[in-house]
Parts: sequence; structure tokens; C-alpha cells
Amino acid sequence: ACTNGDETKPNAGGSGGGGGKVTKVGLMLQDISNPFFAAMQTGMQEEAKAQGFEVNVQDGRQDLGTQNDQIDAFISQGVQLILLNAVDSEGIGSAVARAQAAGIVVVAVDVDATGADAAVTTDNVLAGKQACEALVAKIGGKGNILFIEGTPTTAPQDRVKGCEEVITANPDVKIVARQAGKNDRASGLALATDMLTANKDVQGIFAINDPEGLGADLAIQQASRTGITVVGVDGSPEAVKALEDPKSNFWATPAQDPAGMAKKAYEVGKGIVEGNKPAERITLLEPTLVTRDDVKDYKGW
Amino acid sequence: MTASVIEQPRSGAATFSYWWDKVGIFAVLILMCVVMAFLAPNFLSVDNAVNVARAVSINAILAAGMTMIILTGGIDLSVGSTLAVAGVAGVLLATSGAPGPIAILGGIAAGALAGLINGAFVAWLALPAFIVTLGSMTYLRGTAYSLLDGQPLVASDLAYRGIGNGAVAGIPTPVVVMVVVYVVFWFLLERTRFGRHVYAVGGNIEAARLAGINTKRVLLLVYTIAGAAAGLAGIIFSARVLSAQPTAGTNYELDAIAAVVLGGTALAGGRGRVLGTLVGALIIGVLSNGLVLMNVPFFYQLIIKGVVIVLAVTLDSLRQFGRKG
Amino acid sequence: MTASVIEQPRSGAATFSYWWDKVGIFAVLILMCVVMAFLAPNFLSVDNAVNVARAVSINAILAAGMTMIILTGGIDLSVGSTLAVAGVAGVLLATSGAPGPIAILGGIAAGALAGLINGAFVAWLALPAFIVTLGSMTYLRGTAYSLLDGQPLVASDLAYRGIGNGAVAGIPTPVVVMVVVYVVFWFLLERTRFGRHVYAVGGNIEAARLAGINTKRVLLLVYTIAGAAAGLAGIIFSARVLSAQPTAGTNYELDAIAAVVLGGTALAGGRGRVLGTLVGALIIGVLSNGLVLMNVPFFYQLIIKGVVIVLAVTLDSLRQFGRKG
Amino acid sequence: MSAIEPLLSVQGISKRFGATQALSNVSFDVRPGEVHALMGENGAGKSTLMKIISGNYTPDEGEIRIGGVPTVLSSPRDAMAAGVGIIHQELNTLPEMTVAENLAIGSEPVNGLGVLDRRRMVREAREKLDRVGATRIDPRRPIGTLSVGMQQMVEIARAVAEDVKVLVLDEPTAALSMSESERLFELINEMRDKGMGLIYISHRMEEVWELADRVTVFRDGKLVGTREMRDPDVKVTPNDIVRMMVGRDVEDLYGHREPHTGGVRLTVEGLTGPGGIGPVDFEVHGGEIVGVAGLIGAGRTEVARLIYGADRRTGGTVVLDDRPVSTRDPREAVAQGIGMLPESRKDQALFLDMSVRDNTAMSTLKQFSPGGVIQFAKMKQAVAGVFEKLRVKAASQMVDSRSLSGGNQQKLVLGRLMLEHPALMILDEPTRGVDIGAKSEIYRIINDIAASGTAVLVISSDLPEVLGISDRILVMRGGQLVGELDGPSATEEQVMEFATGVLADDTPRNM
Ligand SMILES: Nc1ncnc2c1ncn2[C@@H]1O[C@H](COP(=O)(O)OP(=O)(O)OP(=O)(O)O)[C@@H](O)[C@H]1O
Ligand SMILES: Nc1ncnc2c1ncn2[C@@H]1O[C@H](COP(=O)(O)OP(=O)(O)OP(=O)(O)O)[C@@H](O)[C@H]1O
Ligand SMILES: [Mg+2]
Ligand SMILES: [Mg+2]
Repeated sequence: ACTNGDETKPNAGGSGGGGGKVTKVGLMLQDISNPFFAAMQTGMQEEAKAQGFEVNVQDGRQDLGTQNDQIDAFISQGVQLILLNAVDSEGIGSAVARAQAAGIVVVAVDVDATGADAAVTTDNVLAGKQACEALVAKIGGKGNILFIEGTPTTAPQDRVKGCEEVITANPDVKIVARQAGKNDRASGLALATDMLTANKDVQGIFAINDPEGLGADLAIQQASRTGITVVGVDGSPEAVKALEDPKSNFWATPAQDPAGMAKKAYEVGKGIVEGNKPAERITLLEPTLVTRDDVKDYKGW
Repeated sequence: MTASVIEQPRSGAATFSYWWDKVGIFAVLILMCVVMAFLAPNFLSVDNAVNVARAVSINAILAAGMTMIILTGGIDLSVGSTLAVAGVAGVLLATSGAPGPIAILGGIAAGALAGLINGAFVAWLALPAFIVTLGSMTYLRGTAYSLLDGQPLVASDLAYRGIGNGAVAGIPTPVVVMVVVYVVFWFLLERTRFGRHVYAVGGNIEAARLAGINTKRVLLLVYTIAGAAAGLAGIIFSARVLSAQPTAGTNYELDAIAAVVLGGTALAGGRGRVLGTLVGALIIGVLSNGLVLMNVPFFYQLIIKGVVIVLAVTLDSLRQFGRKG
Repeated sequence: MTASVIEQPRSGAATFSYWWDKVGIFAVLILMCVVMAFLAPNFLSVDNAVNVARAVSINAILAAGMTMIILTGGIDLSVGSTLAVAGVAGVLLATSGAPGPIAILGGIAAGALAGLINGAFVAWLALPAFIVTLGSMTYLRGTAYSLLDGQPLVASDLAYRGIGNGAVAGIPTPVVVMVVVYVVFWFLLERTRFGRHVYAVGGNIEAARLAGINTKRVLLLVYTIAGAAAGLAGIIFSARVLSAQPTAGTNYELDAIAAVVLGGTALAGGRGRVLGTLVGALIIGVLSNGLVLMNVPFFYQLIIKGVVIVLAVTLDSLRQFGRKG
Repeated sequence: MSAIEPLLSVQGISKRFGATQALSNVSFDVRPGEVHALMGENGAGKSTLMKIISGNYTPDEGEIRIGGVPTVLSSPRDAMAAGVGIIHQELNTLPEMTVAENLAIGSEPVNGLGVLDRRRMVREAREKLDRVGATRIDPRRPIGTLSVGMQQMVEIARAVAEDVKVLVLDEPTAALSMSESERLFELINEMRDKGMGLIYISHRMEEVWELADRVTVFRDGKLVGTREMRDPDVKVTPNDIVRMMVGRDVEDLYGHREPHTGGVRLTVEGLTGPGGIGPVDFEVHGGEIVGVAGLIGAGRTEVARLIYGADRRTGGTVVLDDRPVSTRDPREAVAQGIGMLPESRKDQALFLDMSVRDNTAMSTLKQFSPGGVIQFAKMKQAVAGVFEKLRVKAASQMVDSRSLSGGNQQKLVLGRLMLEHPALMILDEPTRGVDIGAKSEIYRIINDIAASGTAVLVISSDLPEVLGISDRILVMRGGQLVGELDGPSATEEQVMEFATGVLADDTPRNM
């Protein structure tokens, strides 16, 4: 009896009727403590200053419930555009619908979101593929590797998927252990330490992002092991440092451009608000692989 | 005077402290709302009030169960994980074809079962609730993951989606559910024999036992009821996000405990009120909402929240000094 | 005088339970090691023992401070955030040119200050430690973020990197530090007047006050010392990961508390031993290490860990039943 | 008045707790070499004044002078430093710590390096215990495993060992039986002879008569008057003091009893329990009051708890009204018509943060909550009924039981039992800490309860009380029943012979 009515029905005309103007933007990030998302924030704040709009940045702290509430707060605040980096691409769907019902344009960033008017994402499957192709090439197409996965959210899982595709295509490469960390340096270090102890014959490590990969690199150094290649994903400044450091075992990272991605998403969103829908709902940005060999040409975030 | 039963008239001081005792933390809430009304754009709007109420509902429901547990002198760190397990159970049931009400009941039952297990350890083995629920917080989280094989399970046309997203006469369903939960808990605690027993067990468990109270049963029931409340919260959560999330509710236990303590319930047990908890939950909710509206960077939000929690209990303790001195 | 007080001689049972009291949880650790030796590849190797000891050191140092606080009947939820703030302080000092020892002291001082503030609220305002440290856990986390503007700060050539990655006579420096910390805490608690006062405050704070103990000063000192220990842990953490991480230590308070309780210290205060805590920390460390060595998927790890925590305290409580009956 | 400068004096002290004016404008002093007894009904403010003197509370108004010097005492430490020691009315022990650690707390012996000297701690504890005659308490034993009476002896040992000029004893004998009390009185006399000032609070008139040089009476937080007890010109009688305390005469403290003993209601056979209790056999008839006497640790409480199901029996049977009672839990005992007033009201009976109404009705909530929902009007009425009978002094039924004085708290627990209408009522130290007016009321109530046919078992360490109210007296020693006496004709000496197992003519008691 208490389930009549449904708040999440989009209003008839859909969202973003066109002809509007963007003065207030809400940017929702899944975890600002990750430098990748922090770079997105910085990029967006620069853009806001340059273009003269207001931006409210909120950290989801990896919690879908929090992101739900933040969307509601943005609705009250009367933003015209929400740039959404969701903790879970589908779980956020109902909140997206609420925002749209209030006439707000929602553009998904980095991770697609169910029902979003448009999405600007890195191809995370491709990123995983690039990383592992580099890894497999470096270890000569055969050997044992470790997987250090991340929190069960879309982007890390897509990267794992991409990497697995490469491993399946290379039957001489075996995943001997896989553990899930918390997307940070400390868990990369702790897990890799124990995984290396259990597995003496290891040639490579794939980590779903740079912090975990760099943690694993520290573990290798502390265990005084050699001949192990580490790859991450993101192309972060710390990864660049490691690539330049001769002691490091870090080999490659498919680089994304977080600030650029955020700015692109803003452009797309602004377009929709003003009545110009993009031709494709999803704008896919391809990652570019950076390795020890070509790091000097990479300009970084 | 040869003392007989003297119903001494309530003096002015007693009335004041009695009154302050009841509204003290409420005054903090009002103060906070006034501050936010000035500082936070659009804070004072019907829409935003609805948002706050909806955002608060899940924590408030968890905190109602937590209040009962804390009144017995216990604590439940596993409510967040219980919420996740219950949401997973509800979504799994619904996606495997169960009608909405059955899925809802299934989720609540999963929560109640988790609570019952906690209660069994606390009641029968007299283990400290803190460590029992620290353990169950961990294994229940693991259970939520393993039920889903680590992946969120999306169910866009969830049978019971209305309980998270619907509205009754313009009021969001989660808010309605929250109000019903509080009425039930208030009634249980203030108007029933069971409620008196809850306070007695928390106040002095040995005296309760010697007074003939079945303290084990009381504890078992309390943990089960709190588990059921967490289960209900899990159902609402899954309906709001239209999916089963293994990470749902992470760290929610801390917000729930904060609401209980802000609401004036003593962690030592035996003293407190469930309606105070609702006020405590609203304080946290208003604060979070206002800080977002004011566009405060998230790490300053953390600083402000932490400081407000400490200040609010400080204020509250000064009130109690007043009562004593 | 005509017969007054009858003394019961200490029976054999008392001696046995006394002994079991001391080694009970140690037996659990041995059992766990034996099981792991069979199940986990390379568990029984010098390298791995060193890894476990190094991995345990941070939690063990936090847990030593936590033991002291829990002995007074308090709790400290803010140790993880304190660890983060101290690590940030240490790295910021070091990168701005301070020599290693100064940076280390700076980090420890930051931790001690955080603890002192907790202690002030607990001692002077008699606020519940749980809520005070819930607040400080939040604002200290915010502080760690804001000091770094939200970003980790990498310092590959950290002046004090040796404290995290070095070794003394083949033993990793963090392990050496941990041992020193435990010797100091053991001495403080078992061999000094201050230690007696810690137990007294936790056993019955009113009785302690009436006996003329400056209970406020004891509490203040205890929280400050525990804060300093968390600061030291933060320094080691930052040296291990060669960077300041604003998210460092998230949820570490729970592992620290689990170690203390597994080690036999009563959450109600007044009863326990700091060396038990070391055993508790080792149990957690061995379990985590073994599960990773066995390549158990992480959600089964959670289930196993949670169940082991509950079973271990159950075992421990059966021992205490033995003592009573 | 006299040339002797008081060791300690207070002037114009007032203290208020919320709505309760605990003390208003009282003045009081203690001189060197005297025992100054302080008397008054429960809640008169005696303990409050003592807590002010010992630095536990700060007064709202008034001045404390120590050795003639105005002094501010803001913590117990200050008072100790000023030479004021106190034995509090309630136990203040650290249950997890050993006796020796408890005795040393706050002044732990350390060696030259500041390291604890445990051996000295135990040695000093031994000396302190021997001094108060507690020769057989093991200093290494955790104090929580001792009975209340023995813990009280440890507290006394701690207080008398301190280097104090003024010692406050707030009902030190409430948990003691006769021989311990005797030893304490010897100590008090020694201290008086050394020139110390002693303040002695007790509700036992005979003790005050034996010890006091002066008696001061409080009523409702006000000073009623002070009487010189050693003045040969003015003869003060116990009745004078009682009148000052309660504003009326209390004649015939134990009340008149028509023995109307009915058939056997309770039969205990071969009852045994852990710790070497029993086997114990006895019967109690309907309408009979059976007193149980014994020294501390004799096992009286233990027997009561075994009957009530608070502890597990290891053997024996208990039959109530021809039905065997299987009490594995107090819940079953209550259901089968057994009510017990436990030994320690604070630890075992009271819910300090709950209202006096809830406290009183706690065992009988079923009566007021058909279907589980409480009918408050009914409950209020019933509680008002017992409060009337017991003359409970409380601001209202809704105040926390914490705010009641000790005696009123005791009545409240008794009220809880009365609502149960049990077939067997076990009262363990029913008048511990209760003032004389309330005592006589409690005796009257016990008589009334017995008169209604209830079997009553009264455990008491107050020998005159046991003799005064019992129809029959059972004496325990070392966990066994060692004697049975006819109540009206028994003498203190007879009871003591059984209790100590020694022919006792060397312990005269002067009343
Ligand atoms: N901490 C407190 N809070 C509130 N009221 C108190 C407190 N302590 C004492 N009172 C009240 O002050 C009055 C005096 O209490 P006090 O304990 O001094 O009495 P007393 O003379 O020692 O009685 P008794 O003989 O029962 O020990 C009582 O009415 C009591 O209820
Ligand atoms: N010699 C002893 N040393 C320490 N504790 C004892 C000793 N004897 C008995 N006890 C404990 O103290 C309690 C005393 O027994 P119990 O209370 O039954 O005696 P009692 O006659 O009621 O004396 P009391 O007046 O002390 O209550 C029991 O719990 C028992 O375990
Ligand atoms: Mg008193
Ligand atoms: Mg007794």
C-alpha cells in the first residue's frame, strides 16, 4: 500500500529541454583521495574559473548511499548540470532519474551511469588490455603473474576484464594468485609482500591502478626480488616518477587524462543544456600507454 | 516530620532541568537549522526538507535498533554489514521472482537472523557485544560479497522499488517507514513490559536477573529486533539504488552510534530515549546536507562534522552537570 | 580474638586457571600457526616470519596504546586517523628539509597532541571516550586530507625511510621498534605507580578518585601516550610506503581493538595485559598472512576472519567460566 | 565554648542536589580525642556532610576549617593531605585488584628507581590487615572474591592505617557482624586515646552508646542539636536521641508479635552448593519468622541464593507448599512464590537510573501489563500503596532511585517484594543502613507479612535485630547449620557460642 507513486519517473519532455544556461555545476567524484579523481577536481575548478560558472565538488567516499544523497542535495541547490563519476554505474540509476526529473542534465564521467544523458569515459577495458599487453611483451610472452585487483566497482573490474582477455590469448602466461586491495598503496604493498612469499616463481604483476602497482613495486624492492615487471593503470605523476627511477620495477601504465576528461564532460553537458545533443551518447577517450621507454615524451596530468 | 509518602511538588529547578533534559539536543538541532538557513542556499525549502528526511531515513532506522542495543549496555558494529546482507537477500529474492512483500520480508528476516546470531553470543556466552559484532561485521560483509560473487547485482525493475523511491501523500516512502519504525520502537520501549526489561538489563543486569527477568531472552530479542531494523534499512537501501551492493552500508555503524549518543542515550546502558536518537540522526543529516549545499570541500566537511559531534556531546554533558549540581 | 575471617587456601584449580589465564590465547596462536604451516605454502619460512612480524608491527604498536586506553575503561576510535595525521606531519617535515629524527619526533608529537585533545575531553568533561574519539577520528581524517590538499605526497627519498624499510641485525626496524614499544608499555603498566593508577581508574574510577588518585591526570596521560604510539605507527607507515597518505590507517582502529580484546583485556577496563595484546595482534597478522598465502578470495578471507575473531573470544570466555566455576 | 580548639569544624554549610536541599546551614565540629557520633534518619544529610569534609563534594555555601585554618577541599586528595580520612558508606574497592593493591592504591611503595615494590606492598598489607584483626585475609587475593563484610574490613584497614588526624566512619559496621565490630571498637578507642578526632555515623543505637562522647542529630538537612554523652549532670537516654531524630518516640522497636505459626511451608533437605556449603536441612512454617545468624562468610547468603536459584545447587531438595521447587534461575523462583531481598541493594537490586516506580514494580510487571502493554495508572496506584505502607520518602514516583537515601532505597526493594506476595520471603540483611524509625517500620511490615501466613527467612548480622524479630533462630558456621534456638528466649551469648564455635564469656556486650 505504501508503494504507490514513483518519484523517479522522468518528466515527460525528458531532461534538458534546451536553450538553458549553465551557471551551476555539480561534480560528484567517487573518491577524492585517489589522485586521479583529485586531478579531475582540479581540472574542473580551473575550467569554472575560466568560464565563470560555479562548481560544487562532492566526494562519494566509495559509498553509493552518499552519492544518492548528494544528487538530492544538488537538486535542491538548483544546479543545471551534474557531472557524475559514480561509485557504481547502475546502482546510481534511480538517482540519475530523479535529477533528470528535476530538469537537470547528467553527464557520466569516467564511469558510465545508467540513464545519464551522455557519458565521457576512458575505455577501461582497453586500459587493462594495454597494460597487460605491455606486461606480456616485457616478460617475453610466458611466465607467472599476480593480479592485484581493486574494490568491486566498475572501472577496476573493467580493467581486470581487459587484462584477462590478453592473458587468455597468451596461454603461456599464468595467473598464479589474485587478491583484491583497496585501490591504494598500502594494500598493494601488503598484499604483494605476502603473494610474493607464497609464489617464488613470478615474472609480472598487474595492478588495477598506479597506487597499488607502486605499492607492489615497494614490496618487490623490500623482498629484494628481481626480474619482476609491474604494470598499473592511470599514468599518474607518481607512476611517472617510478618510470624514471632506475631502481623501480614499474614498467608501464596506460595514461588517462582526468582533467581533460572532466572538461570534455562539461563541454558535452553544456551543449545539451543549450540544446545541442552530441551525436553519440558515449564519448570514449582512449588511454595512451606510457612505458619506461617513452615516459620522457609523456606530459602527464 | 515523620515522613510518609511525600509527593513533593516538582520544584522550578526540577521542571527546568526536566524540560532541558527532554529538549536539550532538540535545541541543538534547531540552532543548527537556523545557522544552515542563513548559510546554505536553498536549505529552507520543502524540497530540501524532503531530501534531508529521505537521506536520514536509513541511518535513523539503523539507529533505532542501535538505541535498543545500547540501552542494554551493548553495541552493534555489524549493522552496516547486516544492511548489505539484507539488501542482497532482498534483491536476490526479487530477481528470482518473489513478489515484493516476500522479498522485503526475506531481507528483514536475513537481518533478524544476523542479529539473532549476535544475540546468542552476547546472551548465552556473555561475550562483549563489541567484539562479537566486530566479528560479525567482518563475516557478514564477506557473506554479502560472496552471495554476489563480489559484483553488484542490478535490478532496475525491482519488485519492491517503491519502498525506496515511492511516496505516500507526497512524503517519500522511506520517510514514512522511518516514522513507523520510530513509533513502534517508542511504543516498545516506553509502553511495554519488554521495554522496561530492556532498560533494566542495561541498568543492572545482575539486579535484573535477581528480579526474575529473563535477561538472556531480552538480549536475544533486542539483537534480533535491531537486526531486523538493519534488514529493513538494507531493503530500503537496495530499493533506492535499485541493486544489491556488497559494499552497501560500510561505516554506517558509526553514524548510527553517533545518532544514538547525540540523542542522549548513555553508552553504558540503561538510560536514554529512542526519540532522542531521531533528533541525533537529524542533526547529522542536516549537517551533511547543509555542508554540501554550502559547497564546503569534503575534507573541511569531515573536520566540521567531527568537531560538531564533540561539541554536541559537550553541550549535552553540560546540561547533565546542571542536573547534578 | 574469637574466630573471624576464614581464608580459603589457593586450590589446584586456581593454579591451573592462573596458568591458562596467562597462556590461553597464546595456545590459540600456536594452534593457528600449526594449521597455517600445513595449509599455506611457504608459511614456515624465515622470510615469511619476517613478513608477518613487519606486517604486524604497525597494528601492534597501535594496539599497545589502545590497551592502555581500554584498561582505563575507554576506547580510541581515532588511532587510524591519528596515524594518518602523524604520517603527514612527518613527511611534510622531512620534505621541507628537517632531518630524520626531527621529522620522526614531529610525527610522534602530532600524534601525542591528537591524543591529548581526546584525553582532555574524556578527563575534564567526563565525556564517553567512544563518542569523543568518533568525533576526532572524523576531524583528524579531515585534517590529514586538508594538510595535503587531498593528495598523497610521495617522497621516495624520505629522510627517515630506514624506520620503515631498514633492518637492525637482520630484523626489520619496524619489528625492533615494536619490541621496544612493548617493553616500555609492559614496564609502565606492570612496574610503575602510574601503571597501577591506570588499572585503578579502569577498575573503578570513583574508588580511584576517593583513594586520592589524580584520575584526570592519569586519563590525560594515557590518551597522550596512546596518541604518541599512534604517531609512531604513522611514521613507520609513511616510511614503509614512502609517502604521506591521507587515507592511511582507515579502519585500523578495529584491528587494534580486536588485538586488545583477543589478548584478554576486558573492554570494561581494569583487567588485562599488554603482552596479551601482542599475541592478539600476531593472531590477526598470522591469519591475514596465511589467507593471502593460500590465495583465498578476499571475501572468504572476511568470513574466516570474522568467524575466527568470534571463536577466539568464545574460547577465551570458556576459560573464564573455568575460573569462576 | 571550651578551650579546646576543634581539629575540624564546618560553619554554615549548605548543599543542594537539584531539587533536594541535602544540607542547609549546618555547623559541626570534632575535637581531638573524641568520638563524635552523627545520627539522623535516612536522607538527613549525614553522608553528604562527610563527603564535603572529605573533599568529595564541594559545598554550595559555608566554610571548612582544619586546625582553625579555613581550607578549600576540592578533591579527596586535598582532604587526605589535610589529614582527613574516611571510610565511605558504600564500598569503594577495585574488584579486579588484589587486597594488597587495594590497600596500597594512591600510595604504592616504590624502590629508589621508582619501580613498584610488590613485595613491600604485600608485607605492608599484611601489617595493615593484622592491625584490624583481619589476620586471615590473603593480601594476594583479588578483593572482588571476598564477601562484602571482608571487603569492608579491608577498607577499614586502609583508612586506619593512614596518617590522619580526623577519621570519618560512615556506617562502618553495617556489613560487619559482632566480632569484627568489637575489634573495630577497640581500634576506635585506641585512636581516640591518641588524640585523633573521630566522626562516627551509625544507625545502631547501642554502638553509639558504647562509643560516642558527643552525639549530633540531623533532620532533613538541618542540625537538630548536639548532646554531651559523658556529662555526669545531664543524663541522655536513647529515647531522647530517637525523638530528636524522628520527632516522636519509637517504643518497642521490634513490635509486638502474636506467634501464629501455621503448617510447614518450606522444607529444605540436604541442600548443598559450591564452596563447601551444606548439607543444610531446615523448615519454615507459614507465619513464622526464622532468623539466620552467623559471622561473615558463614554461608548464610549462599544458602539464600541457592534456595532462590541465584546460584546453582549441587544437591538437595527444596519443597514449598508440598511442591518441589526446581529453581535453576531466579525467574522460576519468583514464579513459584519465592521472593528475595538481596544482600547488596546497589549491586543486586537497584536500577539506579530508573524511576522509583519502575524499580518497585520490576518483578511484578506482569500484573500491570496484560498483553505486554503497561497500564500505568494501575501500576502507579499499586506502587503508591506500598509506598504508603513503607513510608517511602521520594520526591515523586518518577524520580530516579539514585536520588533516594540508602534507607529509602532499602524500603523500595522491600516494596518490590511486597508486590510479589510471595509464599516464602527471604530477606538478606533487610535493615542494612536503615534508620531507626524506618527499621521499626520494616519490622512492623515483616510482622504483618508473616501474619498473613507468609514464611519469612531473615538473614541478619545485627544480633539484636535477629533476637528481636525471630520466632526461631538458625545459626550458621563454615557453611553448615550449627544450631537452632527459640527466638524469644535466646540470648546473644548463646548465638555467639554457636556462631564462633567457642564458649564465649569473654566478649561482654554493653548496651
Ligand atoms: N548525588 C546525589 N544526587 C542527588 N541527591 C542526592 C545525592 N546524594 C544525596 N542526595 C540526597 O541528599 C539527601 C541527603 O542524603 P545523604 O546521603 O547525605 O543522607 P544520609 O543522612 O547519609 O542517609 P542514610 O542514613 O540513608 O545514609 C537525600 O535526600 C538524598 O536523596
Ligand atoms: N574465607 C573466605 N575468603 C573469602 N571469601 C569467602 C570466604 N568464605 C566465603 N567467602 C565468600 O564470601 C561470601 C560469603 O558467604 P556468604 O555471603 O554466604 O556469608 P554470609 O554469612 O552471608 O556472610 P556476609 O555477612 O559476609 O554476607 C561467599 O560468596 C563466599 O564465596
Ligand atoms: Mg549515608
Ligand atoms: Mg551475607
